[in-house]
Amino acid sequence: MSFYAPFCLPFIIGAVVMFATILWKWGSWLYRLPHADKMRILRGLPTTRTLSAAWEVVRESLLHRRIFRVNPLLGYMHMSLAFGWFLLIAVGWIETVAYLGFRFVPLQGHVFFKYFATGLEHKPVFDFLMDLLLLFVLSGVALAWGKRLYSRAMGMRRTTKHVLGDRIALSALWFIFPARLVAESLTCALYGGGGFLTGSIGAWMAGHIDAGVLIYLESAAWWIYSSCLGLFFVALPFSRYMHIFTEIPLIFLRHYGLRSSEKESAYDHFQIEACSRCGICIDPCQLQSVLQINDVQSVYFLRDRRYHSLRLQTADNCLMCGRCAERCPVGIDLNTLRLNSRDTMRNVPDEKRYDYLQGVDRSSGTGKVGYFAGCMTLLTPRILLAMERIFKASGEEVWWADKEGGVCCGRPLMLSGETDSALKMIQYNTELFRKHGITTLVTSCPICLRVFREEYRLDGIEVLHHSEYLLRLMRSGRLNVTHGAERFTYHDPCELGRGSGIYDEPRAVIEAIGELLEPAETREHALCCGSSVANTAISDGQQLQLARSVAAELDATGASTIVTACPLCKKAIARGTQTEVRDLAEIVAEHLQ
Amino acid sequence: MPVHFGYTISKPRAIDIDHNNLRKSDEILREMPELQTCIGCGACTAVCTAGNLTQFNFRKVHTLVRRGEYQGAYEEMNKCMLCGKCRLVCPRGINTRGVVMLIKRKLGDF
Amino acid sequence: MTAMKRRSWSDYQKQIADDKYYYARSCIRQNFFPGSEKAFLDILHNDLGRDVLDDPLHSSCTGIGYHSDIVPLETIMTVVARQFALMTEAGYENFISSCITSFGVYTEVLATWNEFPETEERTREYLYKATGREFRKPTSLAHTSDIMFHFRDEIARKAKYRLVNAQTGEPLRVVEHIGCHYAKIFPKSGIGGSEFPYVLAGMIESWGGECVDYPERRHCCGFGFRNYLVQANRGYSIANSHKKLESMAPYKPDFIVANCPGCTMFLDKWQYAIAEMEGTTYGENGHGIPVLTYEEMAGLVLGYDPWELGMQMHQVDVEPLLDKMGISYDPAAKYLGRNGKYIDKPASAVVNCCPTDTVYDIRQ
Amino acid sequence: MKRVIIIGGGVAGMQTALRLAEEGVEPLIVEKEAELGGKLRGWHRLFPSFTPASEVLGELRSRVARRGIEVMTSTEVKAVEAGAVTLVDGRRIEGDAVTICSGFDLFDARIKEEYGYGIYDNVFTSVDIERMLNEGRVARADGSRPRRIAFLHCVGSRDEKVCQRHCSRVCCVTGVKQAMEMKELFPEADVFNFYMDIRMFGPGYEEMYREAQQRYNIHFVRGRISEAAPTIDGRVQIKAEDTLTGRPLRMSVDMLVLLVGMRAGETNPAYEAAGLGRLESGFMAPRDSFLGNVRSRTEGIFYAGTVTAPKNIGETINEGCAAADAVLEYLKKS
Repeated sequence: MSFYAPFCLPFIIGAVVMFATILWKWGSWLYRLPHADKMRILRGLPTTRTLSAAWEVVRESLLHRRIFRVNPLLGYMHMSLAFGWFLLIAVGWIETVAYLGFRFVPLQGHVFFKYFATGLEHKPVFDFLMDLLLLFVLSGVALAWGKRLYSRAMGMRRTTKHVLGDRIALSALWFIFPARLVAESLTCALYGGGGFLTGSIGAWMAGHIDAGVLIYLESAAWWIYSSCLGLFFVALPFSRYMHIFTEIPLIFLRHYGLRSSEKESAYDHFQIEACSRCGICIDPCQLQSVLQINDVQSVYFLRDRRYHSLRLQTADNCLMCGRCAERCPVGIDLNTLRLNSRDTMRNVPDEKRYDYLQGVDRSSGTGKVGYFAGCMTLLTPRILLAMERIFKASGEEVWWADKEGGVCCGRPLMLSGETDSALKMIQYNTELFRKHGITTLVTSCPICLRVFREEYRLDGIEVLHHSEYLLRLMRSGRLNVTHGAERFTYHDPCELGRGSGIYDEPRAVIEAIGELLEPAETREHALCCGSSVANTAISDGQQLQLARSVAAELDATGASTIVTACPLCKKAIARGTQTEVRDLAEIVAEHLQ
Repeated sequence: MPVHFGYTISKPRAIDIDHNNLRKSDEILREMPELQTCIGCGACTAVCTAGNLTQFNFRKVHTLVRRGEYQGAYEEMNKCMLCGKCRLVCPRGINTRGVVMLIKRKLGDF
Repeated sequence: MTAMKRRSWSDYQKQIADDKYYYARSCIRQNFFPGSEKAFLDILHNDLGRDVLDDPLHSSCTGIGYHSDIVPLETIMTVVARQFALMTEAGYENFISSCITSFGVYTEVLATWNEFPETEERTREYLYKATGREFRKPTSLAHTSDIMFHFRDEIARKAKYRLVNAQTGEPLRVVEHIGCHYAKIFPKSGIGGSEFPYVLAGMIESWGGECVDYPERRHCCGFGFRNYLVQANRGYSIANSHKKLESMAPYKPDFIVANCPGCTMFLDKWQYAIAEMEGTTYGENGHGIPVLTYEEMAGLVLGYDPWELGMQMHQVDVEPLLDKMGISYDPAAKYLGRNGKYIDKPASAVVNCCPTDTVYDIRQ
Repeated sequence: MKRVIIIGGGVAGMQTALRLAEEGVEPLIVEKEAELGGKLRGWHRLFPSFTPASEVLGELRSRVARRGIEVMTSTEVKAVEAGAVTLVDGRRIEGDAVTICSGFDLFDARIKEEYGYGIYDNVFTSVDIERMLNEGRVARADGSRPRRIAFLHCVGSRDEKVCQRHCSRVCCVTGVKQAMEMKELFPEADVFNFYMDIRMFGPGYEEMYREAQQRYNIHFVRGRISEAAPTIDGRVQIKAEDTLTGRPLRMSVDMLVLLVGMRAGETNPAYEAAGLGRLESGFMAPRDSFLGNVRSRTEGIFYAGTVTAPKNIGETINEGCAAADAVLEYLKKS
C-alpha cells in the first residue's frame, strides 16, 4: 500500500517547513539561554518537576483550564480545538495501527488515512470515534466563527485586532476541518464506510450526485484539505499559532525555575511566542475600558516585540497594574517583559550618575525598627503623623530614615527601564539601612516595599509593609484599637496586592476597626488608581478619568470612608471623589484606645 | 596664530533665538504640548529630592530646552530620580516624569 | 518714519550757548587723539570765530577714578566745584567739556546739587577750605559735540569736502556711536534724548552722510571703566565692542564716528585685538572700519590735513576713507613728526587678513 | 420728564442711556466723535468668546436708535457741573443729572521710544492689529507674511517711567487673543508673548490662556522687552530677559506688537476742575469703591465705564446699568 498521492504535497511541504522552523527556533533560544538557566534545566529534568510540568501541559495546553475560569464557553471553544485535534491525531494513529499493525506509515498516511484506507475492511468503532471527534472539533470551529460575530457571549467585550499573517493562518485553520469533513464524506460516497457523520453525508451525496462528478469532487476536496493544512503549517511558526507548540516548552522551563528579569534574555522568546493573542488581557486593561486606548495592551505589546516593531510609546503606556497578567491563560509574566523592554530601550549606564548622593544622611532617631516613608508619603503628611502616633502608642523606638527627605527607593527608575541607575539608589539606601543597624524596616509605600523585597539585599532586616506591621502590633497587643460601626471600603494598591500578595493584612486591620465593604472588583481583580508611576505616557486628565472610575466603584459600596494602603493611591483616588480617602495608618491612629 | 593678551572675548550669555536651533525644542513640544502650559510656579523644583541635594532645577532646565539651549540639559535631567513628586504638585498637570524622559531621549547626543 | 525721529528729537532740545566757552579737556583724549582737541579749538577760533578759553589751570574731573569706585562723591564734587571756580574767575559761564564722562559727571553733580542743596553747600565749604575759591554754577553746560552740532550748518557752508563718495556721489554710510554718559543717565541732557541722540546724526546728515541704523546701535562700547581697567575683566569689555562690530558689519559702514574718548579708542583698537585673538577683521577687504572723532570728521569736512588732525594715530588706517572722500594727502608724511622725523607707527589692524598688497604702509 | 446728560457715547454711555430710557427718563448722549460706539468701533473680535465686536456694537446702536434716544455727535464737552454741561462751542445744556461715560485714551506707544513704534516699519500696536483684522489683511509693512511675531504686554501699563502705574487689565487677555488670531492666520509662524505677569481675571480667560499655550503652541516668556532695533533685512531685533531662566534673550521678529494700555481720558482734568476727585492714575475717583462706585463726590454727577478705571466690555455694560440705577434713585429723591 503506498501512502502517497499528489494532493499530499502541500501538506508534506507545510509540515516540513513548520517542524524545521520550530526546531530551529527552540534550538537557538535554548542555545542562547544564560548558563545558569541551562543548569537549572539540567538539574530539573530528572525530578518530579518534569512530571508536574507534563500534567500542566495536559491541563493547560490541551484542556485550557484557565480559560474555562474566564468563561466556560470560551474554554470549551479552545479545548475543542486543541484537545479535539490532539485526539483526532492520537486516535487516528491508533486507528492506523488497528488497521495495519505496527508498521511504518508516513505522516500523510496517518493524516489522510481515510483516503488511503478505502480498500481495507471497515472498523465501525473507529469510524464512529473519528466522526465524533471531528464533530467535537467542528463545534469549536463553529464557536470560533460565532465569537467573531458576538464575542460577548464568551465574556469578551473586545477581541484582538489581528495582523494579516494571523488572519491568513486563522482562515486556513477555520477551513481545515470543514474541508476534512467534505473530503472524507466524498470518499465515503464513492467507496462506502464512514461513521454517523461522514458515512451519512457520503450516502446522501452518492444518492444525489453523479458518480463521475463525485470522483472529480473527491480529488478536489482532498486537495483543498491538504492545502489548508499546508498553508496553516507554513504560517504557524510565524503567526500567533506558534503558541500551540511554544507553550509546552514554556511550561517545562517554568517548572525548572526559569524566570524573566529586568534584562532581556533568550527565555523571553518562550514567553513572547507562547502568547496566543487570545485578547483576554484587553478587557481588564483600564487604559482600554476607561480611556479607550486600544493599541498598547499586552497582546499588542508582545506582538510588536516579537516582530521587532515595538515603539517606546507602546512600551511606556502601561500602568503595570498586573490585571492582565492575573488573567493571562498562558501565565506570561507580562510586567517583567515590559520592564525589560523598557530597559533595552532606555537604560543608559552612567557611572557618574547620582554621585551627589555620597554622604547624604538626613535620618533621625535611633531604634531597631526603621521607618521609610518614601517620596509620596512626604506629600501625604497625615500618614506620617499617623505613623508617628502609632509608633508612640506601641512604645516602638524608631529610626526615621527619610522624615526630612531622603533618597528615592529606586523603583520608579526601575519601572522606567533605567535599571542600572536604580542600582545607585538601591546601593545608597542599603548602606544607609545597614549603617543604622535596623532589624526591621517598615514602609507605608507599597512601591518602596516591592523594590525593598525584590531588589534590595537586606539579609537580616525584615521588610514589612505598614499593614503587616500594624496587624502584628495589634495581634501582639501592643496596639489596641476601638471597634465601631463605621463602614469602610478598601482599595487594593497594585504594588501591594498583585505586586506583593498582601491582601489579608489590611483587611484584618480594617475589620478590627469597623465594617469592611468590598467593591465589585477586589483583591486580585482590584482596579488600579491610575496614577501608577509605571506609566509616563498618559496625561494628567487621563489619570483623573481613571481615578474617577475607580472612585465610582469604591463609592458604590456605600462606605463612608475609602481606605487604601498606598500614599499614591490615596492622592489619586481623592481627586476622583468627595468621599474621604484615608490611609490604613490614619484610621488606626484615629481609633487608638 | 592667535595672540593671547591675558583675556579672551567673553561669550555672550544671551539666549539667541535666531542662532539657536529650535528643531529639537519643536519636536519636544510637539510630543508634549502640555509643557508649554508651565507657568513657572516652581513647585516642581521646590518638592524635588534631587533639587534639594543639588543645583538641579527642573523648571529652569526645561525652559532653557524650550528656548533651544540644549547644552548640559541631558546631564542636568540625569540628576532626576524620577520619583514623581513633581507630577503630584504641578498645578498645570504636566506629566513631568514624561518630560524628563522625553528631554533625555531627544537630547542624549548633546 | 524719520518724521518720528524728528519728533523725539524735538522733545529733547537743550540750550546751547553761542559763544564764550570755558573749555575743559579730557584726560585720555590727548594721548589717544592728540589732534582732536586742537582741531576743535582751531575750528572754533579760526573757522567759526568763537571765543574758547583753554585754561591750563583746570584739572581732571576724576571721573575715571569715580567710576572705578576709587574717588568718593564728596571729592569729585569738590573737584568739579574747583573747575567751576576757575571758570568763574576767568569770567566765563558757558562750560563745555571735551570728555563724555566728564560731561556726565558735571551733569550728575549739578543735578545732585539741585536735588540736594545741602550737598552743594557742603561742597562750597570744602572748596573754600581747601583752595579759598568760590564759584558760580555755569549758566550752560554742554559737551563739545553739542557745540559742533550747534554749528553744523555753518560748518556745512564752509565745507571743502562732504561725507560723500567722491567717485559715485553716494552718501557715505556712517555708524554714529554716542558715549553712554552723554544721555543715558540724564536723557534731558542730550540732544535728541537717550534712545536716539541726534547730536552726531545731525552733523552726519548736515555734511552729506547717511546714518546706519543697526541693531546694536545703542549698545555700550564696553569700556565700562572697571571692566577695562582690571585685566581679568577685559574679555567682557572687548565682547561688547565685538558685539557692536558684528552687528554693524553687514551694513558695510564707511566709518564710525563717536563722541566719547573711550568709545573712539575702543572701537578702533579692539578691531586690532579681535583680529589678533580671533582672526576676524571688519570693513572693506578686512582692513578695518576707520573710527573718527567728530572733530576729525569736522576737520576733514573743512579741509584740514589728515595728519594735522592726528589721524595717523589710529589703529585702523584712514586712507581708504580719505580716498573715498577724495581728500588729497601725502602718504609719506603720515608718520613724520612736526620736526620731520619718523615717529614710529602703531601695529596694523590688518592682521590675519589676506590681501596684504593693499595695506597702506609707507615703508613699502 | 427728567433729563439726564450722558457724556460719551461708547458702550457705557449707550448702556446707561438705554437703561434710563427704559425707566422713562430722557437721556441725551453727547458724543465728540461723529458716531456712537467709542473705542469698540476699532475692535475686531472680543475675548474670550471671539464674538465679533460689531455684533455687540450693532446691537447697542440699534437699541439706542429704536428707543429714539437723543444723540448729539461731533459735540465736545468743555466743562461739567451738577445738572449741566458746557460745550466747547460755548453752548450750555441743562438736565437733571449728568453721567460721565467718557472712557479712556489709548496709551501712545510712541512715548516708549525704545520700542520703536513709529520709527520702525514692523512695530505695531494691538490697535493696529485689530484694525488690520477688520480690514481683513494682516501683514508686515512690505505685505509679506510674518514668520515670527512677538507681543509685548504692559506697554503703558504698570510703568513708572511713563507715569502709568496702574494695570490696564484687559491687555493680557487681548495679547493672548491676538496671539491666537495670529497663529490661526499664520500657522507656521512662531508667536512669543513677553509678559511681566499674566493677569487672567475674567471667566474663561485662564482657559483661553491655557489653550493658547497647549493647543496653539504660543511661547510665553516672562520678561519685559528692553529695546527694539531694526535689522538689515527690515525685521526687528528685540532684547529681553527670560527671567525664568535668568538669562538675557534676544531674537529678531517679523512683527513686534505692543499691547498698549489704557490711560486716563484727556478730558478728566476738566472734570477735576469742576470739583470732582481724580485718582493718582488720572482716572476719576468714585465716591467709594463699593456702594458708591458709580457716584462722584458731587451729587447729581455719576460715572460709568472706564472713566474711573480700566474695565472690560462686560463690566462696562454692567456699570452702565448700575449708574443708571443710581441716577434714577437720585432723580426720585430730588
